[in-house]
Amino acid sequence: MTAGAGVRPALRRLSGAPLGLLALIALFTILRPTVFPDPGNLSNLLEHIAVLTIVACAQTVVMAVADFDLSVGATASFSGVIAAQLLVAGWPTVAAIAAAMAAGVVIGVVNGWLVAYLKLSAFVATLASMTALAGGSLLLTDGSTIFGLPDDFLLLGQSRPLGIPTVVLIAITVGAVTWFLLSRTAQGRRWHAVGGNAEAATYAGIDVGRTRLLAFVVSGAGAALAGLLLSSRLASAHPTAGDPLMLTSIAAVFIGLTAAQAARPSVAGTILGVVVLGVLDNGLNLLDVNPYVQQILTGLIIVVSVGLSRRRGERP
Amino acid sequence: MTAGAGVRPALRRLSGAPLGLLALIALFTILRPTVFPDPGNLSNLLEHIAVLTIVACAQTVVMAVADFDLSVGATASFSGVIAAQLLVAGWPTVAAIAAAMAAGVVIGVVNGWLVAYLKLSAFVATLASMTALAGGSLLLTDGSTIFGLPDDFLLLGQSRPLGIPTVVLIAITVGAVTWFLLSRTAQGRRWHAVGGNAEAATYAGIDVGRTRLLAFVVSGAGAALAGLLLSSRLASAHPTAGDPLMLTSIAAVFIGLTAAQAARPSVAGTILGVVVLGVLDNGLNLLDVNPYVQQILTGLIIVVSVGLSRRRGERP
Amino acid sequence: QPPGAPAISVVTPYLANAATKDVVDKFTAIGERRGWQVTVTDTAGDFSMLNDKIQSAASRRPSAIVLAMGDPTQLTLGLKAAGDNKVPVFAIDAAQADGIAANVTSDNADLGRKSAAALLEAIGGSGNVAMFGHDPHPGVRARAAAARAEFDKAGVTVVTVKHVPVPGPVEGARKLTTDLLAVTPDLKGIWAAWDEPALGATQAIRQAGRMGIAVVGVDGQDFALAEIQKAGPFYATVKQDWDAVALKVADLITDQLAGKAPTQREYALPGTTIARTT
Amino acid sequence: MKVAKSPALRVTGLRHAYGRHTVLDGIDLEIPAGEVHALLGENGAGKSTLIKIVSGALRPSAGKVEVYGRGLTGVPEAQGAGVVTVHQNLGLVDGLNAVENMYLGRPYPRHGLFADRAAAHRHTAAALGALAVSAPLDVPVRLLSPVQRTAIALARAIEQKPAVLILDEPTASLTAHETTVLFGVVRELRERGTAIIYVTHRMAEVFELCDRVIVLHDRRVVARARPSETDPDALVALMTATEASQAPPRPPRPAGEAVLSVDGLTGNRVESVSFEVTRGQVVGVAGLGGSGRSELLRLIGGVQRARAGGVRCRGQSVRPGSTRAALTAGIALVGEDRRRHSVVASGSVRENLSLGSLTALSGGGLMRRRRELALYEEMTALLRIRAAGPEQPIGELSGGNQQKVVLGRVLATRPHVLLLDEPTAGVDAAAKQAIRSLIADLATRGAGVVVVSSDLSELLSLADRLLVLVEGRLAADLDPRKTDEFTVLRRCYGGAE
Ligand SMILES: Nc1ncnc2c1ncn2[C@@H]1O[C@H](COP(=O)(O)OP(=O)(O)OP(=O)(O)O)[C@@H](O)[C@H]1O
Ligand SMILES: Nc1ncnc2c1ncn2[C@@H]1O[C@H](COP(=O)(O)OP(=O)(O)OP(=O)(O)O)[C@@H](O)[C@H]1O
Ligand SMILES: [Mg+2]
Ligand SMILES: [Mg+2]
Repeated sequence: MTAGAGVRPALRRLSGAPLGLLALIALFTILRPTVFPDPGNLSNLLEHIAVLTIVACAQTVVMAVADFDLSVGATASFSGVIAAQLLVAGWPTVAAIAAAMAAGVVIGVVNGWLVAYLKLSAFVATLASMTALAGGSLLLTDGSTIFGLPDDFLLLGQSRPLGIPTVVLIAITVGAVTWFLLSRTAQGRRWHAVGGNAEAATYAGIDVGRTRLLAFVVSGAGAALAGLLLSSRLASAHPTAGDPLMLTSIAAVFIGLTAAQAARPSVAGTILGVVVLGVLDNGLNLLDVNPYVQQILTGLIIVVSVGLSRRRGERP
Repeated sequence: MTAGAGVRPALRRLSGAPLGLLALIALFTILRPTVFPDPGNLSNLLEHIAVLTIVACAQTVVMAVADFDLSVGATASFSGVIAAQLLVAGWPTVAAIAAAMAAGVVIGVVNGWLVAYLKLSAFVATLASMTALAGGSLLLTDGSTIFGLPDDFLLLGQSRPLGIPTVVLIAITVGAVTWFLLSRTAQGRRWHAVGGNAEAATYAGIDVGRTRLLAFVVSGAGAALAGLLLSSRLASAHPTAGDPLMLTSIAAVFIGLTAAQAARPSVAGTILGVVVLGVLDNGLNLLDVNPYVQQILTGLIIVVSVGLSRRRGERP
Repeated sequence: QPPGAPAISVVTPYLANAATKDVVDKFTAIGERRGWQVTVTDTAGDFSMLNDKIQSAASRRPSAIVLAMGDPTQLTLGLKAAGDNKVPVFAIDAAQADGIAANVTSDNADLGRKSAAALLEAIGGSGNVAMFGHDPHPGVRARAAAARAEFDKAGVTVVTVKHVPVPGPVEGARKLTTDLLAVTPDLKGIWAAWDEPALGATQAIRQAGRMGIAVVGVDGQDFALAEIQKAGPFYATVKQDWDAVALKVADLITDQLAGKAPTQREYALPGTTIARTT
Repeated sequence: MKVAKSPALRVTGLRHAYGRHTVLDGIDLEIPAGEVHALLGENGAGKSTLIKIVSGALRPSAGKVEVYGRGLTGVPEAQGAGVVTVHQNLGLVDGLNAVENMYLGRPYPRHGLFADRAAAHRHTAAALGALAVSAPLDVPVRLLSPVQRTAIALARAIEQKPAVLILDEPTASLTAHETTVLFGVVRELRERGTAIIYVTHRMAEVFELCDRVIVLHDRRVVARARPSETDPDALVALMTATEASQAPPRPPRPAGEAVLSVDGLTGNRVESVSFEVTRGQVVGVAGLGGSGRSELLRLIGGVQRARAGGVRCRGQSVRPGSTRAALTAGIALVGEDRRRHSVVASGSVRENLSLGSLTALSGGGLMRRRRELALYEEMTALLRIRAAGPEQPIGELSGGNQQKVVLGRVLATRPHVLLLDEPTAGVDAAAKQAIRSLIADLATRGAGVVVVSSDLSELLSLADRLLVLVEGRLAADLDPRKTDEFTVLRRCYGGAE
């Protein structure tokens, strides 16, 4: 047996993965030949998926250690609210951003501590922090939207140096860094090892608790960054602005996992998942179907496109 | 070496479990000594958790096979809408109920087929069906509330033979049946075996695909029943009425798992989880704190009460 | 529609809400009768996506964008894109803001005042009341503020203000009410910011047998009218005149197409109280 | 050059209890550098527990562990002191590939600032090559065979240049070939001054490889001896505290009608294999690692769908690709990897025993507790399973006892054809004997048995007929009474008659 025997199935697996996505793109290109493949539309599409990409990459890290983080959406909302309140209170932009990021890190530490050391299941721990944070955001804003944010803060989410939106650049950077962390560093291998078999990781001398905690810190920080971009993009902070990110970020990771038939979460798979969701949304919008029918189609197409990407084979 | 060595730790594990719940009850009894322990309030509490109990029990079955079902909330909404529309269209009550239950079963079969045979991850499959069903409910109702349901249908959710609400009786029955199914029947063993180690189950001659599919059928049927009770209770069907059941039903199972430090989901643990959530909600409502602070407290208390229930020990 | 027909994009985050759906449908019907090509997009509560949708719509340069019930303070990015593309944005039941040519709304303050007045009438002008609101929704927030001022003015005690969960407002309000009744034996009325929580409250009151407690809602939905007819706890609702709102927006767009800009930034249309007595 | 024999590892006054169940008490050990000490004991004697403590993975209830005089507390400290362990379950992460497992918890080699992945790849291939095993390096190790997985775990341990090396049943799933290579490596390490603890249930290995024998029984060390001062029977007697009884050689059985007919069976590796098993016959299958022995059993047992060919049981053709159909027809299979193929870790001993015969143990779909407990009693007695009770989680049993539970599960289905893949891997001498007589017993009662085992002497003594697989094809059909280990091995390598 040679190395070739292993390479070929891996290649086959990868080549199957974007099949569903390609089918989707082909479909929309045929149905809306002028609008969908237009560079302007594609650039819009990238901008629309940027924030989700960041959260989904952070979620990928947590899911690599076989946990998940339900609090990412609430953390994003919270970080946006914190930054906006500090900005409105007159803090310099950099300080407000730093404070919001610090809040994300603290939330990550708390989540990680609950899961890794208090041994609560990730679902319970992050559901609890999600609930508490949602309450916190509402309390801080009294349920209303904070607006009137300074212009330099708005640059973060709204500027387009060289025509490319800053959010897209940030998302690409986050994706690259997360990919590098997960697949090129010792820490990444520790995350995968703990996610694959925590007992074996312990035997190999890996500090499982710390490894797990660190993953939650990454997701807290990623969610906080996403929240900042979101409130900068919206030029306002709303106490529930980030909430939809929770389900979609987990969905993106799972779509990537399923479509790539991979055994473990990967940034590439996750980005595939984000793009599938983004293309689907964008394409169906362009088709102008009834919004309720659009929901039905979204469900059906997710199944078909993810199913298409699979060959007969093992379950991830 | 006697049987005692195995039984005692099991007993110890169980006795630790409701500690957090007892603390919660003690707290509210001290803070609201006249209102909280009042039989009227306790009966209200039971009625409030009845619908969630049904969905959470169904969810327990799916989680016993190590999957989960995100579509329970949307299925409940959908079943309520179906029944209401048929009733308004003049179908006899029994026929409308049967049709709604059949819809739940069909949804379960589709979910189960996607997961067990098309090998989509449960998250992707049930997220897709959740989305499609939500669109379906909205389309059927045109986004509005259906009302004017016949009186005999309302009996289901509103009658109180011998002073005990029918919904509570149904919830108790569903709990008992699910407990019986999971812990006393051959099918229950199959579910647990597939959830514990699907490959070993295959070697032992268990049809893993069918076992997994059946679990989804149970959850589809449970969700449909919950939707019927909900729309009967509310004398109306709203296209999103059941949606909150998704997250809370999974939360209840996880809280049960974590608190009981069990290796696998159990109906007893799930009901513990439902009661914890119910008591928390009821108690905090009675205290009349600021609604946002109430959310913060909910998050904190979930952590503390579940954490309290744990002794030093293994992670579930 | 003939090619070259004016294209109108309707965007909303709340199409699952019956009132929103109602007014959007009414507007669509009027628009199509006037030969427009109307498309509707919903984001199910997601404002980030709502911005994206407005941007996408703007890039297609329709004759006008209609924003139905979205908080414009969260939509600066989308509104800016519309402005950049010189697409006028008309709002239904949103708020005045930069980038919005005109906002046509039911007068939320009026709705709040009228519903509060109806509740005061039902409880005979004195006693304890509870309020059910949902602050993240600006219209609801404005109603609640106006109603609160009305109660304060009348010297009625607001014993508690509850936050109704969305989704699931009927069941949520029902539970809240049941628990509320247990701690407030002397409650006389419940003010709900829209009809669904009012329905939940009504059912809880009926089940508890405390039929003396009055409930009012806002929106004038069909089920609310049906409840009011039963002469139970559901005493009144304030119907928003969605026909008038939809017509007004359509007229503003017709003017716009003819090159006439709106004269006002906001058109607030009064509501109509529908009570047991009316 | 022999290094001076200073005690590399010292264990004093060690005690360990799981809950109230004390498994080790007052253990004192001293392993000098450059010696191999065999650690013997029956299933559940506490060998793996002792090893987990020495490697830092488990904290003892009392006592201490020192390496060259330094006290140890956790895995990182133990590793820092040069204690390297190959655990009984290998400690691999299934989803990672061979290279990643090789460097689990250790940094990759560096090339300047960056990790040198190519070098890591090369090292891994070389380290596996040194153990005479090749494996694809970039697929998840869960797709590899037990031989390959064992080799990865061993290679990882050896790479770390251990001062103290602990091997917990390393040869349980190795064939003769890899075992020989491994022994060479172990001897080399010994020469270089490594202190080695070697756990095994194969008596021959003790006499071939080890300098000393330590026997655990009833929580204590009951004997320390040089192999030259003792013999296998004496050791077995010490381990079990009973007299060893030699199994009488089996009389040849007359051929009856065929219970199992395999016709042109083809899978991924296996190619058109045909043979018949008659009533009362024990057929052994020999082959090198990767020759397709396990796949053959998987195809017959319905775990894997055949690409061609079919299986008949007692004349009835069996629906392919379904374990349920196979089991209904009377074909039962015990997989080779206990943790993966057999044990439902979240279940109790009782539930694991019942799993194969749920229908028989239930009435109207309802589990009959009485029948289940009767099965538990029957099987614990028959297989001498050491469990605290029917409700004990199976994960708490020692490896060997878990294997016995799985055997019990299969026996409970009263199969006509029993397919056993490495049934005695990790099973102690007494139980091995019990399993062998059980197989003989089943055959006598009319069942057909197909056994895959890497222990050739066992196969020769057990089987009525010996099939040899070479690269998925049936290469020889031998009579065990007229052949010897050398001949079989030669045929395994593809040698002609
Ligand atoms: N986690 C655990 N909890 C409770 N008891 C345990 C646990 N692990 C092992 N035991 C018990 O401790 C005893 C010793 O187990 P151990 O695994 O050390 O045996 P062993 O000598 O390695 O046996 P084998 O040869 O079968 O591998 C057994 O009786 C086993 O049931
Ligand atoms: N799912 C799989 N994907 C790829 N290769 C596989 C798979 N399963 C088995 N193989 C390969 O097929 C070959 C035959 O495997 P099999 O397990 O039947 O061998 P075996 O004779 O039992 O050897 P061993 O002693 O290693 O168990 C091995 O080289 C193995 O690596
Ligand atoms: Mg062992
Ligand atoms: Mg094998």
